[in-house]
Amino acid sequence: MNHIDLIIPVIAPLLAAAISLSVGWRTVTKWANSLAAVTILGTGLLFAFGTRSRHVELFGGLLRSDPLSSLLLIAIGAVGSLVTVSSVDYIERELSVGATDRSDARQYATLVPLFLTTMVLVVLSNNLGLIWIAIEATTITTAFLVGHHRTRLSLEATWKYVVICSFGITLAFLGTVLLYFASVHSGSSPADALNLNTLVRRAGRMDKTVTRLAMGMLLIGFGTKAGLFPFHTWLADAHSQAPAPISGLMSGILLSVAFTVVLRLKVVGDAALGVGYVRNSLLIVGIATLTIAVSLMVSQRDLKRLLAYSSLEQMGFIAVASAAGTELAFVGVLMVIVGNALAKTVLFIASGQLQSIRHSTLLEDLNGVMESSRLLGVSMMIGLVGLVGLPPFALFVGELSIARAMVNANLVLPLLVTLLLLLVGFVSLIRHLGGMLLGPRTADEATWKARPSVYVALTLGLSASLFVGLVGSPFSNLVSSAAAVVAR
Amino acid sequence: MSASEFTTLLDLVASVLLLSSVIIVWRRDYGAMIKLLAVQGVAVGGIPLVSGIYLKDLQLVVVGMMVILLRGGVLPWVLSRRLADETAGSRETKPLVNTTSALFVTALLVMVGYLVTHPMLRRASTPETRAIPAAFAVILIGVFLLVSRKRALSQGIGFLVMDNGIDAVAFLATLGVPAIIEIGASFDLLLVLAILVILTGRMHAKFKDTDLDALSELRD
Amino acid sequence: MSVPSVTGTLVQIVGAAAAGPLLIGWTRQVRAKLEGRQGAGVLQPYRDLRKQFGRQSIDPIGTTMVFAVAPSIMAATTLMAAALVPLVTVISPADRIGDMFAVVGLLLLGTVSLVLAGLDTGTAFGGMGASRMTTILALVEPTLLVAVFALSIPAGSTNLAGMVANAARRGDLVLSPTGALAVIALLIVVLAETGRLPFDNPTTHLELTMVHEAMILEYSGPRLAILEWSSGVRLLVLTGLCANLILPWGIERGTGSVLSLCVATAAIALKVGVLNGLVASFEVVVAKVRLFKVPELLAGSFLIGLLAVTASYFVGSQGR
Amino acid sequence: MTDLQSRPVEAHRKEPRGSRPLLVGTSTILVGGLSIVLGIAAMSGGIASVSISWLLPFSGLQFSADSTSGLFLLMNGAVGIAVGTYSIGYYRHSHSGTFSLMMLPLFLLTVIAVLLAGSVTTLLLMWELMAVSSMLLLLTEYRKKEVRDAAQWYGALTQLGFLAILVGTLIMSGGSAGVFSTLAITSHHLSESLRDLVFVLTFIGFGSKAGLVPLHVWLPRAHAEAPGPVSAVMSAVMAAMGIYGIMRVDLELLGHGPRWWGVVALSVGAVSALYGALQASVATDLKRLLGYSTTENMGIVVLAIGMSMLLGGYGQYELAAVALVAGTYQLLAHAAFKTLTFLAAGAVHSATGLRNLDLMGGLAKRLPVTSSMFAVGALGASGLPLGAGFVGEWLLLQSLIHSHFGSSAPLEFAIPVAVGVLALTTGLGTAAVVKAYGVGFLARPRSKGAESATEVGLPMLAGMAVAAVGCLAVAIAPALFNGVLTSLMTVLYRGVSVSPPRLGAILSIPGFAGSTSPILLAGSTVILVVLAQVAISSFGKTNRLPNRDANLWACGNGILGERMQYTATSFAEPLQRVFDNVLKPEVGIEVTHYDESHYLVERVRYSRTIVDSIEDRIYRPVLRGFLWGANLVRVFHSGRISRYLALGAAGLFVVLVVSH
Repeated sequence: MNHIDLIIPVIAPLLAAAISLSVGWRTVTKWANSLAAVTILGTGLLFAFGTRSRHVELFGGLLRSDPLSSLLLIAIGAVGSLVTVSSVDYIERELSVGATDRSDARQYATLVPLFLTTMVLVVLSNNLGLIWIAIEATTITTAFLVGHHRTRLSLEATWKYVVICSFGITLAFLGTVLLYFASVHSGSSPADALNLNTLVRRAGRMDKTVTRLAMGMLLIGFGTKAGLFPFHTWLADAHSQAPAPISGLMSGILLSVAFTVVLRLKVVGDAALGVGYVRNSLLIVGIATLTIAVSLMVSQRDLKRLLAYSSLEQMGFIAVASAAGTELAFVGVLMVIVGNALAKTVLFIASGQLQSIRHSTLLEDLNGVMESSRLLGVSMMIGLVGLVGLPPFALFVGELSIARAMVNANLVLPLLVTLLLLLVGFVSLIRHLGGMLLGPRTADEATWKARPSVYVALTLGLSASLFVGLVGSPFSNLVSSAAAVVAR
Repeated sequence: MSASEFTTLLDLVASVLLLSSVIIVWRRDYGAMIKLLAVQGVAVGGIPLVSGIYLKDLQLVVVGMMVILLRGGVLPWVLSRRLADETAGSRETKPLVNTTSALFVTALLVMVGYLVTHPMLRRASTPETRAIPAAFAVILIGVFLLVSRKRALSQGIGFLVMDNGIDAVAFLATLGVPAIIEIGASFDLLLVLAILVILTGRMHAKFKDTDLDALSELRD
Repeated sequence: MSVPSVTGTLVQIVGAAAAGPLLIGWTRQVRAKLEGRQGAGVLQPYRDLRKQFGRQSIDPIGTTMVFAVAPSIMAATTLMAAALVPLVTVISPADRIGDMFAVVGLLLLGTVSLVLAGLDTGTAFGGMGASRMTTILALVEPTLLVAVFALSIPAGSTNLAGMVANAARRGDLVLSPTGALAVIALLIVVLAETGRLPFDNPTTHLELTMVHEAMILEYSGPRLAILEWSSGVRLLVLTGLCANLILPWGIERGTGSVLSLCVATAAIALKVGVLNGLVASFEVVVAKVRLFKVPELLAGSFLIGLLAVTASYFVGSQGR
Repeated sequence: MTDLQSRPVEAHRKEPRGSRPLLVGTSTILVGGLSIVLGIAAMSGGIASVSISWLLPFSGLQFSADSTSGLFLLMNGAVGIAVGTYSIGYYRHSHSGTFSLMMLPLFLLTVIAVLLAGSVTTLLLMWELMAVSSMLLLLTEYRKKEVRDAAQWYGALTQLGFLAILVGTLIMSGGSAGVFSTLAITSHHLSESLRDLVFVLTFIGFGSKAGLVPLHVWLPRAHAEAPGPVSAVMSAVMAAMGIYGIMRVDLELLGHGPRWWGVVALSVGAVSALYGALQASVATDLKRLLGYSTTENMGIVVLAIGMSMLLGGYGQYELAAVALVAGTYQLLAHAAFKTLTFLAAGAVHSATGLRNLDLMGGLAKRLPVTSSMFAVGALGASGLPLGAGFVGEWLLLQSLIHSHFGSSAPLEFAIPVAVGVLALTTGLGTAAVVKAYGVGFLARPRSKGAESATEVGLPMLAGMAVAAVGCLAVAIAPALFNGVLTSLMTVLYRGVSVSPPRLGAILSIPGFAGSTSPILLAGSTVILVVLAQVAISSFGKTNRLPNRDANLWACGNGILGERMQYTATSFAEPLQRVFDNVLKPEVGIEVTHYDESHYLVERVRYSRTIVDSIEDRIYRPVLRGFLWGANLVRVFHSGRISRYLALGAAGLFVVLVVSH
């Protein structure tokens, strides 16, 4: 049976991009972009909770949909919707103060749905080569979004972003080639030698040394895009210089999408090499990432960089968690992904508002938020609570599940190290953000008013996180079956 | 084409690959580097072309032509367009590592390339796979260029050398990944290079220089 | 609750209450004689009390209830202690009401009320005395408890009657390492608690040295009388307790006859008299230590008490 | 301690704020009532276990209650009712945010939920919710920097504690959701080393909530900076939750462990008690003083628990029960008197705007009811007879005195040291409350704020009265709690039949000599005091001279000024000098010379501040270490792309090497 509907979430944003490219920044563009994101969300929900089988394929296995990809489609759609809605306000505000011009607005409106397309493609691809192409394409589509402001700093950030990411991703291509070599030599037909299912099936017969080399390259290569050590260095710069909604998209979802590629590869690696190799690599890379992230959070002075490093921290955390490899661990990982996506998007959207008012992202300039706007302050406060892993939000459930899984997998020592590092991150976040939100206001200004759309986005994001964190089914069933896809 | 001719041709290709990389490390003149890059690109494309002719596989021949067009023509051309606008000089003036050391490192990298690829040779020893160490060394030399050069343009060159190496490995090891992926990857590469070139242009406009050491304002 | 036991308790309370001032007079007289003075006679404290009771009560401006009630609390806690401590009899019905901890606590309560009264006046003297007294009492308590602890281990009880009865039964407790060490510690603490030299000079009014007197500087008339009387009774009760722990001979142990009560009373009078005579002689030869040397002294006695406990574990463990 | 300048009287600044305080107060009382009802039900074994699988994804919630929960529920409820009544009046004057106001009943609800938790994951969720809600309560006056600092410290240490509990309990449950009823059995199958790890982790975690040294540093700050009712619940209820955790997990679920567990608990308790008492005795901020007193009392409780574990380890279950009852009783007493003293301190703050004892004085005349309430609480805190703290300490001393550890020489030394520590703690604790009451409430006012104070309103007084009744009940009627404590024993000493100490009119311990009777002691002392008063006044009568008012003796120098009074600082100076080595006060001497000559001194400025030396010695170096390490990472991330690429290349090489 042909499931042509799999390409809907790929096509919809492409159409939106085409519209934006052709008509520029207009009302129809704004609607089209939001609609495209909502379509992704809708198809995700449909694939996840619809009546048909949850595992389907298209184009001979080039694309497929399973619970994991459905979950990520939902996440992309949700974050994308929040971002496209709040982008309207963001761009309008920039246009009104002359921070951007109409052609850049057109570029922005074109690239955002393209970016969504590439992420959807990563999620839906079942072919390692295609995944690689799509991941590299996320760099291409976001390069000019990061450089949207055309300032010296954003140029610097873009350059680093493109060069470091391409470097890392190129290594992943090398890994892909090597894996292809191993796969072909184990008897796969060249046509579907890179099909993930084939890879898993053939894993036992693949050359160990080559596969080890390939897995190593793939891990650090795709790890680049997930912000993992040693290619994490682009992340903070890009996230802090990108327009706030784009930071939200990148921090909230792009990293996680890239990370699920690592998860899918882990299945191949485990099948080919036994659990030790990938597990140890993930532990080392994860703890290194965590250490770096929290170290840079401790005395951070820039709000957006702080949030970026917090994403890095979460990525390190879920890398360590994935080492446990059980279904419960992946449940935790996915809950962290979801919780982080929602909280981070909310905080980035809100920080975009702050930035556009105070024209700075330095924490010292952003003081007294609660005094200036109670609503913004409270939503950031709740976002903060959600971000640091306190209940009743999704991240808490994630951390709890991960802790359970790691104890179960006899990874108590890494768990303790990880939690201590997370504690440093926790303290840094409440210290910096708490001070920013609650501290006295030095700027002399009237109370702020943001557009209702922003508040809608904030409220929706927070309530979704609350719902996911507190109430079980049907969402938790989806998460369970998504976790089962990559679990041993 | 006989088997021995085929082997000779592949050996030639491998030598060209390796030699061009070494000379790129040696030279500091961008113009020369870009020309060498074009030569290297042709050599990479030569692998599937030669194999295609040898195996009488039309698809491989087409792929080879495409690769030669892209890596030997389009990409160097994009870079040289950039070079034409460069006013800060057409030489890499102050690399992080001086030429002598760089050559020494290159020698080391070639050895590493051989060591790393050793297991692949053990697995299947064909004329193609025997050339893999050279291709692998090219990758490592590309990485070295990327790390040790400070100007924006030479980073682009390093990146391309590395990518050439990977593509060469792909062709040598498996006669190329499936065509759709090869096409997609090449398209990606082209776009990345285009972006880099555009960014170099913007950088030039902003900083009047493309020394990447100037790019260290974003830090904690 | 038998008649003899109740009688014994009553004798204790009344006797202590009556003889407290006498004891003060006695120690003063001993000191005077040793210092080569004539002395005012052992009955002088009674004459002082009569005079004070006849005077008008004065309320210093700005003081509160605390100031007015403190002497009464002092008196009440002292009397309670007199009832609980086995001076004459070990079969007192009051014994079950409070053990050594209760006695220590009650005495402390009296001291605390006095400290508060000193603070209540709001004078520099009152505050100074209160501050110094608080420092001393904070340090005295551990020593006291550890010493009691040491003595209670061989007895298997913290109730004083049990401890004294045990001492009487064994007869040689004071000669055992535990007993000797504990009693030394206890004696030092009693001196501190009752404000004797070398901790406090009971006769001084020099602001640099006084502790107890500084707190009660604002008192006069009946309240002062009550306070003076209480401190006499306190001295009696505590030294009486020490005496009975060292030499429990003669104490009423349940025969209940009038004769044995009389003997017990006479014995305790003798013991307290001799002990206080010794204390007074001791006071003649020592000088008051500097306030900040006091902690050293108390730390020393704490250590002695601790040694006593340890000794009791190792020596006394066979006996249990 | 730090703020010597008088704060403006903010308390009266805001207008009454309508019915909202009434609403909050009433709902708090209702939650308190609910807690009591649940507590009674749990005590009588009437709560069936409930499991809710659709909440908390992947773990589900599980509730159950036994008498341990019941006891704490009752305590929580009683405190809730007192605080709820009080807050009706308090929030009418305060300028706190409405949001945190609403958190008060919610916080108590989370406490109830913690107590009802019947599985590890439920406990963890509720514990964290409790932390969040208490954090928001603490942030009531978030505009003050000290409040934000306190919240930071609290957040960091409570999270540290949570993580320790998380790992500890999960190891115990083997990563499962861990229903308590099965855990009690399965936890015995864990290996020795894992059980030790569980103990250490959970003890750290729960200990941080109870404010045990060295994880106490948040406590004096938080308790000082929170509003009065919040400090009261944090100290009386939340600190006790740390003890609940230790009882539930380390005593009940984990069961008997090696003897060193008891020694650890004993030592940590002793150190905390002593350190808390010492810091309290030299503190000058009233609420900070009370905060340190919480550490002191929790230390005593943990000391008792440790003693109980140790005695149990040596098979002396009767005495183990005595020690445990002692700890529990001390906990009850602490809840009563600390609620009272914190509420009174809140009333003082609300009436005067002051927390610094050095600026108070004369409040006994101006706030007569509040002052006497504080006196009742302070008496309880001192541990003297007639006070609420006496019974617990008496029981604890009994268990110490009667214990006997056969051949273990170190323990034979440890016990007398514990007695000495306990006694020194009592002495210092007494000094602290004497200072608080004597300097803060007696004598003459030392500042404008204290001078112009007027008595607080009826709801606040009523709230304090409820707590005072609790204090009295604990002090003189231990018989009331006999049943409660007995049923507690049956849970914690499963399978061992012990007869707990009898808490009647006369306290005694079955099988051991020694008794005391708080009620008779109190009764006779009060009667004697009355008699003595009558005696004094009747002597005055016979002379027919009425009492006369007279000026204080000022050495003939006229009227005494307020500045001539002893302050809290000067009062504690001798003690501080004695414990210089532990307290390590920061001394600053600043000498100003005349311009003309270096030998002539114009002015000498001497300052001496007491800091928390543990904070200084342990936390600062650790923080410095962290910052140093973080800085290394920061320096590496210099912004140079060549360095970043080199890092990536290094990663590539590592992969190449590792793959062979």
